[in-house]
Amino acid sequence: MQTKKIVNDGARAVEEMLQGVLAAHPRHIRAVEGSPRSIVSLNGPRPGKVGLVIGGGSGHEPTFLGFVGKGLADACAVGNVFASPPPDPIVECAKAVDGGAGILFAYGNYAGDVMNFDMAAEMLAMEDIEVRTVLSTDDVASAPPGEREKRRGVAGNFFVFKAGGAAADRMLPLDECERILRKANDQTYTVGVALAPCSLPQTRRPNFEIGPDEMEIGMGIHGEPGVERGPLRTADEIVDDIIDKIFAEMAPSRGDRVAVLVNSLGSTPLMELYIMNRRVAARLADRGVETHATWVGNYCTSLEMAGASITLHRLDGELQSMLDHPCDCAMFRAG
Amino acid sequence: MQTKKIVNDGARAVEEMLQGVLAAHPRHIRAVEGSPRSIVSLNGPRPGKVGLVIGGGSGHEPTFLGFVGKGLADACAVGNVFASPPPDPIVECAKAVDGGAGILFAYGNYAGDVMNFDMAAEMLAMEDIEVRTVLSTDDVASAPPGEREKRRGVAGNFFVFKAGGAAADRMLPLDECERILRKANDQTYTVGVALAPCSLPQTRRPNFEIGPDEMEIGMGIHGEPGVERGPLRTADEIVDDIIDKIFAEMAPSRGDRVAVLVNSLGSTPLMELYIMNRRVAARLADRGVETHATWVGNYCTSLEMAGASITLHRLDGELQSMLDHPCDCAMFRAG
Amino acid sequence: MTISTDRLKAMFAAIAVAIEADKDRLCALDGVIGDADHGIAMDLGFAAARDATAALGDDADPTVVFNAAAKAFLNAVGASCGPLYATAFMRAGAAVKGKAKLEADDMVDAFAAMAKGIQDRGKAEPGEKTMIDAWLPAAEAARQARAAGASLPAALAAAADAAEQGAEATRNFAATKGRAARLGDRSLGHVDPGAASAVTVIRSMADSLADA
Amino acid sequence: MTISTDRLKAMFAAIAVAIEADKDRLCALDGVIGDADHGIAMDLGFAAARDATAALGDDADPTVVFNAAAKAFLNAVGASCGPLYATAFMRAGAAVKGKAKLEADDMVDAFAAMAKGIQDRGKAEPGEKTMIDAWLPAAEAARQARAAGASLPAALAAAADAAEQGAEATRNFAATKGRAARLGDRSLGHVDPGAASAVTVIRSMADSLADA
Ligand SMILES: Nc1ncnc2c1ncn2[C@@H]1O[C@H](COP(=O)(O)OP(=O)(O)O)[C@@H](O)[C@H]1O
Ligand SMILES: Nc1ncnc2c1ncn2[C@@H]1O[C@H](COP(=O)(O)OP(=O)(O)O)[C@@H](O)[C@H]1O
Ligand SMILES: [Mg+2]
Ligand SMILES: [Mg+2]
Ligand SMILES: [Mg+2]
Ligand SMILES: [Mg+2]
Repeated sequence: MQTKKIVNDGARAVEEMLQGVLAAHPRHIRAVEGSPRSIVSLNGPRPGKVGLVIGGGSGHEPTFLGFVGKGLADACAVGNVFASPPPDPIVECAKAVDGGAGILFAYGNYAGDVMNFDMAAEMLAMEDIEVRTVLSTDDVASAPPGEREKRRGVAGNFFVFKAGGAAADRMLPLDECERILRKANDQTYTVGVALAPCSLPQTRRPNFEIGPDEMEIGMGIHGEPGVERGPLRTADEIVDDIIDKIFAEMAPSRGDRVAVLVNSLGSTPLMELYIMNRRVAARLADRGVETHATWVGNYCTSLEMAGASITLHRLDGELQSMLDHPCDCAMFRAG
Repeated sequence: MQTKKIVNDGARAVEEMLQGVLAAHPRHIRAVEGSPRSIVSLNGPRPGKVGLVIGGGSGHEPTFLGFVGKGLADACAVGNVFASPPPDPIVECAKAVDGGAGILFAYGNYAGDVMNFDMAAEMLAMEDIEVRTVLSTDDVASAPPGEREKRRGVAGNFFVFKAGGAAADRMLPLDECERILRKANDQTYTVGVALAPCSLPQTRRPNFEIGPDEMEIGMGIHGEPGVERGPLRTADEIVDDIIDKIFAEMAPSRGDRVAVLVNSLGSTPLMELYIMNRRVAARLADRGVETHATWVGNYCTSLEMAGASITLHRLDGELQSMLDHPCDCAMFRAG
Repeated sequence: MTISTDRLKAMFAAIAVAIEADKDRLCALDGVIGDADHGIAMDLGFAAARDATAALGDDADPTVVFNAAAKAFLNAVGASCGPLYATAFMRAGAAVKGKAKLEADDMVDAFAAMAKGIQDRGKAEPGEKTMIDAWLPAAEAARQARAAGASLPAALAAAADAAEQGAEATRNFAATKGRAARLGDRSLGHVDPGAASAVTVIRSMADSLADA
Repeated sequence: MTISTDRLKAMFAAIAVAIEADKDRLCALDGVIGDADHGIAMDLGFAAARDATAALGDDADPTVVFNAAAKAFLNAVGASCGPLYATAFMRAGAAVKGKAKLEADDMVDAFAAMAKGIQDRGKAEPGEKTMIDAWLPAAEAARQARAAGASLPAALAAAADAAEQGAEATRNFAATKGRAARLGDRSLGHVDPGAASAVTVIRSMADSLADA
């Protein structure tokens, strides 16, 4: 039996989605002519500005393409569902937003994305466009602390891209933009739990199996297995487990300042996210950590997967000012 | 077997959600002292301004409480899941935002809400606070055209509240605010489809039954049965059916201008909504109707119900200027 | 036998027990034609009414008991049944105002006032598939039985029987108004949840006062 | 027998058919330790490679065929397998540059270049539970068989057998790096989807060239 979806032809889901996105947001974004998978900000790119190019597989909306806009990403290369975009649309993105100050690639750390973006960077190098790459690696559960560079990028992309977009929008040079993106990534920690699978529009079959009383801690945003599977627990227990894992690594001190993202993987509703946030706030207060800002909702989803993730992003003055910098994107506004 | 949810005690879900909401949005909202179910805007209410009080059952987040903020609602009374708030928190909302220019109640047309808000209005009348009430009745499927006043209010609340909030923020008098709200409601048409049920946090059981290949057209945002049940169709067929129903009533002329809301009932992801929007845009273009603005996402949900609704809101100069008026709420920003 | 404040409190406690036991069935009934929460709302409401009345001192007269129940029910619930039952209890309290204890006729009056209160608040007519279809015949049955000389227990038992028939009859009503209007024939065959819960409420009132 | 452009096109068509038939199994394998899309990606990629190579004129030499396949596969897919197979085909094309038709040794060279290309692009080492665990032993088996005097069909059959063993062996690898690292023992017992699809690709290459 196939799962239920409102689609036409699963194989054309990404194309049709993009047409709907462009129809909805004509004041924010456009596709590069002849390259429909290259989505570009109408207002962001300009001469002398570093171009921030993000991208990745589809199915995580509003990540990635929803974060294209003034003050955030200049362009986004759009892949198939859960699949990195190929080099061509990445190259087209970079060319479209090149302001002569260099290009910054920022995306989640997945083998496929790395290979495709690297190929794109090689192609751009041949055209004398300088490209730097920063991988987001915020998924605490995906590799041990000593191997942070092997971790996946998940919902924490939000903070990483936000910092980079602000830096570029302030006309900082490529070196500075890269430094700030890396710093933002270093200060970003995410752990997620999954309760029920999503299904790809092409197959319409659940992309993993999970028992009726189970949850998986640390599951990736494509349904990649996490660290452990166990019985579904209460919201407070889940949050405690997540926060314990994050604190163990982040080791926040009294007086530290953080931004919080409580993110739905798809079908977990705001009610549950806010119930989680109540406990997040309590844990942070207990620890003497100040919460500068909180976002709650669907920011980095996995189609209709049930579950949620919590991201803590530690701020210093610089990162805070990047976070507070205004942005105006198709699917996100702040500042 | 119970459905999976990230909650602690289902009976305390609304309380805990509110604590999480207040923790997340301290710069936008507060609870009235001694009345935790009365959520008030920090920046909206002021002397001489009509106070816009909205409210309804929980489980529709970001509707209702997410629309409290400068330029939109001044306060929101929060009920139990799918249950109108009692009169007391409504009264407290009104008192907290009373600027001496009268109070406007705006909420969806449900028997329970009408009784509770009417009782609140009676109580406020005894304290010489003038209250006007506008019910949103945008759910085309819930009563025949001749009985529009019997229709339910669903996702179209968004446009109705938005217009009223803008009118009040512009310091228009009570009569004018009421007129504009009514006009906005008259020009708002919604039809939804449901694919899979939600479940209440207290029972954790699916709140209706639906076959594995079925969908229900016109289902209410609490799972109330709709007009017909049939096999799940393609996105284009579903949109066509919805748009046909709306056009049949709205009878838009060439050159009309509308705003569009493609809304998820909970677990239907952005990908599917944008695929729907592609067809909505095509149908509007075919009909010669101009799209002034489009919102796509989770605006009026039904916990984690699967399904979506489409709302068309016809604009004249006045309604357009209300829609474009800036607002800054806990869970929504525009303008 | 007259009904003291204690008996009234015990009556509210008995309703709360009966409704709690019935909660899942009421949610399921509401799931078919409504939003699946009626059992939850009634349970919350009567638990609150029980707690609020139980907390009253010995000097509370029946009107105070009914008013406390009304207020507690309303604030715990909202929804549709909140204003309806709250109004019912306030009217019952008003109907017996000034009395320290209730005689059989007082109780039948209070009962009739409850039905009237629900109708005044909700403005539903018989046949619209609401709790009115249980409450109105119940009140009428109690009045007639009492007029024919029945004891209070017998009158309340007659009321419960009438409520049961009234609720059962809602199966045959195709909702023609409001929420379920578009349901048309699809609403046929299903009992209205509010009418079903009214039977539980009235039956447990009758049982609780069976030796009164 | 030498391999003409037509034979190469037919080979790509044969791979596309085999992969399409295998699509669901590959998605299911990827569902266990990855993101459940491997069958979709491979199917898209080889369908695109088939279409792109089929569209080439008669004057296209083997290098042009391989390059067309590379480009089409890459642009249709992205993902992990896109760059890996695209690089494989580009390297195959480079290995036979300038030749109008391929002799047995050319084809074995091209095959070895594919494996090398995948390794260069992905930088995976044997035992890391990737398609490399099928491709490296396959290339080595073809080389050895050919060195021992086997025909091209026999060499490719040996490659397919080796790929099969290599893929099967990925069951025993607990992923220790990257994506599945934290899986630890939970990744044991499952075949890597990319290794599994490599078997299908190599087997259908061998079958398609069985009479070459
Ligand atoms: N206007 C009304 N008059 C009388 N009873 C009503 C009215 N509206 C609703 N009801 C009753 O309320 C019941 C539903 O109550 P409940 O589920 O608690 O509230 P809600 O409909 O707000 O979810 C219905 O089954 C019906 O019997
Ligand atoms: N660095 C790499 N080197 C070789 N093969 C790899 C590498 N990374 C991934 N793979 C292969 O790719 C397969 C997954 O491909 P696919 O599912 O199409 O892409 P994705 O992982 O992007 O969803 C894995 O099973 C593995 O065999
Ligand atoms: Mg993938
Ligand atoms: Mg309800
Ligand atoms: Mg109900
Ligand atoms: Mg995969």
